[in-house]
Amino acid sequence: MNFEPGEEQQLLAASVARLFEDHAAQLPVDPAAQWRDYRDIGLLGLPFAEASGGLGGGAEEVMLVMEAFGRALGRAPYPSSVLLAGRLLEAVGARDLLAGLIAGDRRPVLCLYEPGRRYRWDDPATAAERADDGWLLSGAKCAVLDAGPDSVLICPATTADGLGLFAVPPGTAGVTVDLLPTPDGRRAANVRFDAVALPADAGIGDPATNRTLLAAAIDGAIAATCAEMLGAMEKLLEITVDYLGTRRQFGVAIGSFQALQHRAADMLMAIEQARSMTIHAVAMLGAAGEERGAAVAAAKALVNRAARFVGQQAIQLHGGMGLTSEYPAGAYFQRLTVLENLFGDTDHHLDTVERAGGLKAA
Amino acid sequence: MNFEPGEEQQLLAASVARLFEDHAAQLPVDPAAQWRDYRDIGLLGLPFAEASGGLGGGAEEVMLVMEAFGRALGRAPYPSSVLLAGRLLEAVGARDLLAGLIAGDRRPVLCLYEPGRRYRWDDPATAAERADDGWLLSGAKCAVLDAGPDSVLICPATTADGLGLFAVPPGTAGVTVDLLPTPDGRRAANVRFDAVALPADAGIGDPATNRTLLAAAIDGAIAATCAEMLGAMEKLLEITVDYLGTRRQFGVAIGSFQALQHRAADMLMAIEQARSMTIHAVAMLGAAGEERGAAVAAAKALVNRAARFVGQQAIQLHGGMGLTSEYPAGAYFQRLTVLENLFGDTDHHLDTVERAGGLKAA
Amino acid sequence: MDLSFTEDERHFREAVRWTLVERVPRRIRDAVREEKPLPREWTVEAQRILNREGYAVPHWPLQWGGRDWSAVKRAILAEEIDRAGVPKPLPFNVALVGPVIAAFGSDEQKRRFLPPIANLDMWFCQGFSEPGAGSDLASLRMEAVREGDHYRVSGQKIWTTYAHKADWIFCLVRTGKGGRKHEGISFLLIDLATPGIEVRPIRTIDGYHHLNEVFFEDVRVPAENLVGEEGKGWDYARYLLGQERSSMGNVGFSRRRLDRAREIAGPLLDDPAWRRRLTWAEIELKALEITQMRVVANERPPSAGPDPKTSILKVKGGELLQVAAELQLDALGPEALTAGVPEGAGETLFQGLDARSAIVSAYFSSRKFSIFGGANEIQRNILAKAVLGLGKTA
Amino acid sequence: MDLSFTEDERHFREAVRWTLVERVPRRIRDAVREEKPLPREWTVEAQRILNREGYAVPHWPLQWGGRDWSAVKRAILAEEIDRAGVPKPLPFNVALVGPVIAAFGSDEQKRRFLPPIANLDMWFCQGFSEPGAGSDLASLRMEAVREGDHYRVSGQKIWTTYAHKADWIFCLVRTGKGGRKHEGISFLLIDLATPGIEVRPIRTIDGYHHLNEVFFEDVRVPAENLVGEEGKGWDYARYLLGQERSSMGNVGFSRRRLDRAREIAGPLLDDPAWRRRLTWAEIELKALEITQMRVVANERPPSAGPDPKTSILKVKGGELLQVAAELQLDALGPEALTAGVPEGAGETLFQGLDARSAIVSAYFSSRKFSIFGGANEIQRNILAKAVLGLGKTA
Repeated sequence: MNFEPGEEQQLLAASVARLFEDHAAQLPVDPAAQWRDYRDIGLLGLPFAEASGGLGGGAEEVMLVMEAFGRALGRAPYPSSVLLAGRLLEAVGARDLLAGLIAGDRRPVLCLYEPGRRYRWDDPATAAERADDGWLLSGAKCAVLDAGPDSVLICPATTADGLGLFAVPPGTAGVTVDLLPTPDGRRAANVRFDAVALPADAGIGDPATNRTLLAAAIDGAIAATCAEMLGAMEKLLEITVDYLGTRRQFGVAIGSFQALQHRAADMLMAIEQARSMTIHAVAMLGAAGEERGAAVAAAKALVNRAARFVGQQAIQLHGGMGLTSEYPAGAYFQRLTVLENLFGDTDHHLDTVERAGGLKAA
Repeated sequence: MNFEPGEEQQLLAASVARLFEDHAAQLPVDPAAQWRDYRDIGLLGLPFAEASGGLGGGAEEVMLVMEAFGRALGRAPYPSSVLLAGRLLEAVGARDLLAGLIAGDRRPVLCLYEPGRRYRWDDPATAAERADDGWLLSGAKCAVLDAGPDSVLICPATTADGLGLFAVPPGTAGVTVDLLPTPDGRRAANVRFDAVALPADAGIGDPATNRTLLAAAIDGAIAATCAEMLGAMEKLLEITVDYLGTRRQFGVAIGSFQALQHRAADMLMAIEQARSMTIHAVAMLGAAGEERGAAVAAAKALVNRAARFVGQQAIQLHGGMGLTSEYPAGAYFQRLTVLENLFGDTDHHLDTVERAGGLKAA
Repeated sequence: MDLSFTEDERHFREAVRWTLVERVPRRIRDAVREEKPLPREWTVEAQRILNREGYAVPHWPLQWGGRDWSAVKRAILAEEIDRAGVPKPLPFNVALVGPVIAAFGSDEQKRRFLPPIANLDMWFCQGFSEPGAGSDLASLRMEAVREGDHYRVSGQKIWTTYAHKADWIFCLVRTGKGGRKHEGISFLLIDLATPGIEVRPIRTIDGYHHLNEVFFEDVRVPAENLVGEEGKGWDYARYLLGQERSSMGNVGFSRRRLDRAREIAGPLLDDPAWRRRLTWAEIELKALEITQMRVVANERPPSAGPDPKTSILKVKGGELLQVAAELQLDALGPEALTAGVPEGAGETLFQGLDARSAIVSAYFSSRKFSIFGGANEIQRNILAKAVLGLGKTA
Repeated sequence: MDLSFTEDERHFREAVRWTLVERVPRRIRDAVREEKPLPREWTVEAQRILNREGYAVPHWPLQWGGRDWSAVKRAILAEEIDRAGVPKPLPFNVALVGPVIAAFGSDEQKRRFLPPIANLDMWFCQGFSEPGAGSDLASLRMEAVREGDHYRVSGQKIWTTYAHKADWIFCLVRTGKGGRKHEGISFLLIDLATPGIEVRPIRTIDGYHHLNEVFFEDVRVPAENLVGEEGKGWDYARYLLGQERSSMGNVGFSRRRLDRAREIAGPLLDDPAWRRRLTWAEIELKALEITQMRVVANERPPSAGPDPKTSILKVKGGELLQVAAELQLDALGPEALTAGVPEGAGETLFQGLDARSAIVSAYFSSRKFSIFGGANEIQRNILAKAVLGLGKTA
């Protein structure tokens, strides 16, 4: 074991941190230009194998990038398009779509959830039937982060042969994308597919293996989300400690009150434990299905709990200031609230751990 | 609503408080003499109707007595013999046994639990069969608080007609009473009945109604236990606050540290909420079965949680001193731990509340 | 000792419940239940109905609309109002400035202000907090200099709820210098239409506009708007804080939120973990309901200042509202992701705001319950010092 | 960056695990797993076995029995020892006094003390705490007055674990007056067989005898038993606290308790609430295991004093042991009622002590984990100040 990033990893971390901070300071935001920056610095290809046209970065590199992304409250569709949809495309061998993504030309997003089914994704009511020499896709998906008019929608659907995956290009007839604001000021969509006619090659992957590959892609994205939350929590604690040292009441810095000091110490401990579990999730990404799933779910559960605690207490320690939209603490709290929900809330992940029979000891 | 005790109630509370404190100071303890004091002050007849030879005290009076009992860490078998077994005897119309109890001559205790079945009491493996003109009773009971060689054992047992209740006098052949220490330094027993021959009139009550009456008696005893825990918690907080004001570290009373002040405030809040729920349980004792059961279970759950928190934090705030057997805090912690377990732990009672569909709002 | 509600109290509760449903339009109650932002005129409409029924100011002197009801009955009333989704009588009016005027105002002030305050013909907001004087109220700096028949007022208030809807503001201002921080503070009523006042919105993370900063620059306030004596403002503020606590625990509000959590839970009601959290919340709420009754039944003269045990109601009541908001949020599942509050929502009632957005917004907004009105940390200080007697020597 | 254990580390773990089971008698491991009080000779027996295997003092200088193992490996070793139910090498010997003698003792002291300390031929206890100086260690008062070739020592120590089993005690004593509280403190080794020493038991709520008061009245201690320089005792104590933290988190101990909770749970494993608490504990433990590795991997010179982040290990590790004890207690159900510890238990191993009594006893005793060795409140002070930099100006 060795927790220190190597030299190249340090360089990567520093350069993405700089980029994300620059982007965060940009006003007005130019999403297209930012996405080109992502491409130019190599982020779009980072997690993919060299054979897939990527840079062959590992889960550790992704962790470093996502920590920086979380610290800077990044808004680009990087986790949704590259780390989730992209990794899935690579796994199922959808080379053209993947190449388009790495080149910055296509933006795939995965339509995972359906209304009223909470976090269940592996048995979709959305279905695809063979029709003529293509497919007819029907169903409703919800809560698709970063979906937009230009997105390639990757849609899991039940087929006669198993779990199908369908790539639906922007502007396909019969597709309704209902864009809504997320609680942290980004955009997510509910999507309806009304008997959408797709060509035969819209079906990607293999219904016999899609479920397994999709589960792996989701676990990878969950680990990345843990890293993003970690970065956001660490930055939020820094902001809070700074405030405690600056703000004065009853004639002293409020950071001199023991009750507030102990709260900050509890936040620190929660974050350190969250970092450890994130490390564990990342280290286990290569393990076999259920063991990997339990480790990742355990990590998300613990990081979720930490995020709720750290987010709420950061607001509390800021007093009224934490509630205002102008002050940054609130935006971190909102982001953490969204990420806590992403890919399953705390109870959902604990259920997963328990179904797997608990965590395996070393 | 009116939460102030009336004049008579205040007198009762004051006189039992005095008695219990006298008893607590007595060394060596003379249990027989103490029990006579209970009789002489009227405590043995307190909760029973005048028609049953009692004093007609209500649940409020019992609450006042048990608070005082809890404050003084009373050791007499009052809750087990009078408030649980006695109330059951009254309910099933076992007048002779009840008269003996009120007179101080007999000490009944209820054998409620069986090994390996946790808190389930209503479907005992212990069974009684008709034999000649009497009964044969067989089975094992555990965790009978205050059982001793002189106890009349009241034993629920499955019979052909339903739930039977059997009164087993001291010294009956085939009965083994295994006396063990409780975690708070009292005595409890595991009891074995090996084909114990009992006369026909050993069966008390009516198998058709015993279960209902037993449930009511247990609920009454649970409410009394809540009051006992409340008294113990309040006294323990007083002891702790006293210590915080006296003990000095780093040149000041440790009660001046904000983190410790806030802990004490949290203990206070937990206790005040526990008092409110105890009041609720007492007020609902007259309600119908399931509504009463849910209210009482809810009270015990909340009081249990408060007791664990208050007990543990009292020890924490005392530092090493709290861990010693000489200092009183530890004895309160031990007592609260035992009472928390008595009649069901927190999860058990929450299950009961949920099975009843939750708490009914006013 | 009578640990249950009396027959009379139960009847009173039923009558109140019936009246509220009968008299207050459903559209208002539904909007409150769904925690949507209410148009000003609906709030006013509701309070006028309550006032007509004698429900707006029952704790005031009889002469000014009060009712001779016990504290327990007043607590029942407050609980039922909240629970029914009826907007509670504006606290700034009926629980804060009204009682101060009734106790310390001149006869002229009483006649002029009390009836419109009760009827919400005149909407007051509270000008206590200042930048740099939040929980440490006594260090406030807004200045009022006496000049003949008026005061010249300059300074700033912050966190002023509904200043943008209000007609008047009651302020603590500094009229004297030197001495201890608590001295030289006065209690002044200021018409927000007076020149020199600017109200600036503070946008909050729940997406709405409740809070404001209020700036005063050489504002001329008639001296007759001073309540009581100059320099006694701190005492009046203490009196005010000792006022009506019947709904301090927000019992009815939490009940409403938990009921709604049950409604929207669907299959989650069978999820043991979520269900258990709901069960705990319902038990805590039942306990709080009784703690609230115990505190209000223990009536004290208002001059004794607030009963320190009201701090328990404040902390526990706020925590329950927060827990209830979390239960609702978690019930949304992934669909919370599309439940942000759209830009500009709240200006008109239903603009783009679906029920899920209101739930997310309520979760964010509920953090305020442990911050405003004396942060929980301050409440714990009070409990430790005033109830437990700790730390007095340190 | 290598976030997993290396092949080499995994093999090391397996080898250690195998060796422990193979070499340490089962009767000892079973008694530890059931948390029964161990006879002195069993503790000694176990440590001699460990010492033979090179497991007792791997962090010591090579010359005195240390091994050239990485901090990660040492942490693995500590975890496996605890997990296997092998009594850990006596911390007072191997983690506290040993390293201080190795660093600051004379050559003569090293030769005389280090080998028997490693082999537990000489059992040390720690004389730091005094009545009135618990967490506030620097206000200690036990006095050592130099008189020719010896010190005359008078005073009292308290909370002295295993003083009744020990041969020697290492003490902080006051050799100088005036100046700051930290000055004038010296580090002295005292043979408990010296006349004038009395050890009195402190009975604790878990029913056993672990703790003692130790009284010193005009005890003559040879001057050669002074470690290092007179007046530098505070520095040595700081060094000592910065020593081996590989098992600070008690990861293996918690693992053992949680494993046992699972064993005794029976049908409770299907109870969603109890099961969920166990799941949380197992997740927290996994996190702590890695946090522990992160802290130990971040090797610092002992002279830098303790890494303030070890406070996290202390707090979280203690809390987990407490949670695990609660899970076991709650698994007993009503049968906990008959599981008190009989009077006089513990003097001999199995006297009247069944496994359930040991569980109840462990619950009571576990409260110590948040009290001794720097109470959790002190640890949070350290984290706030030394890691977060809060409150330095106050």
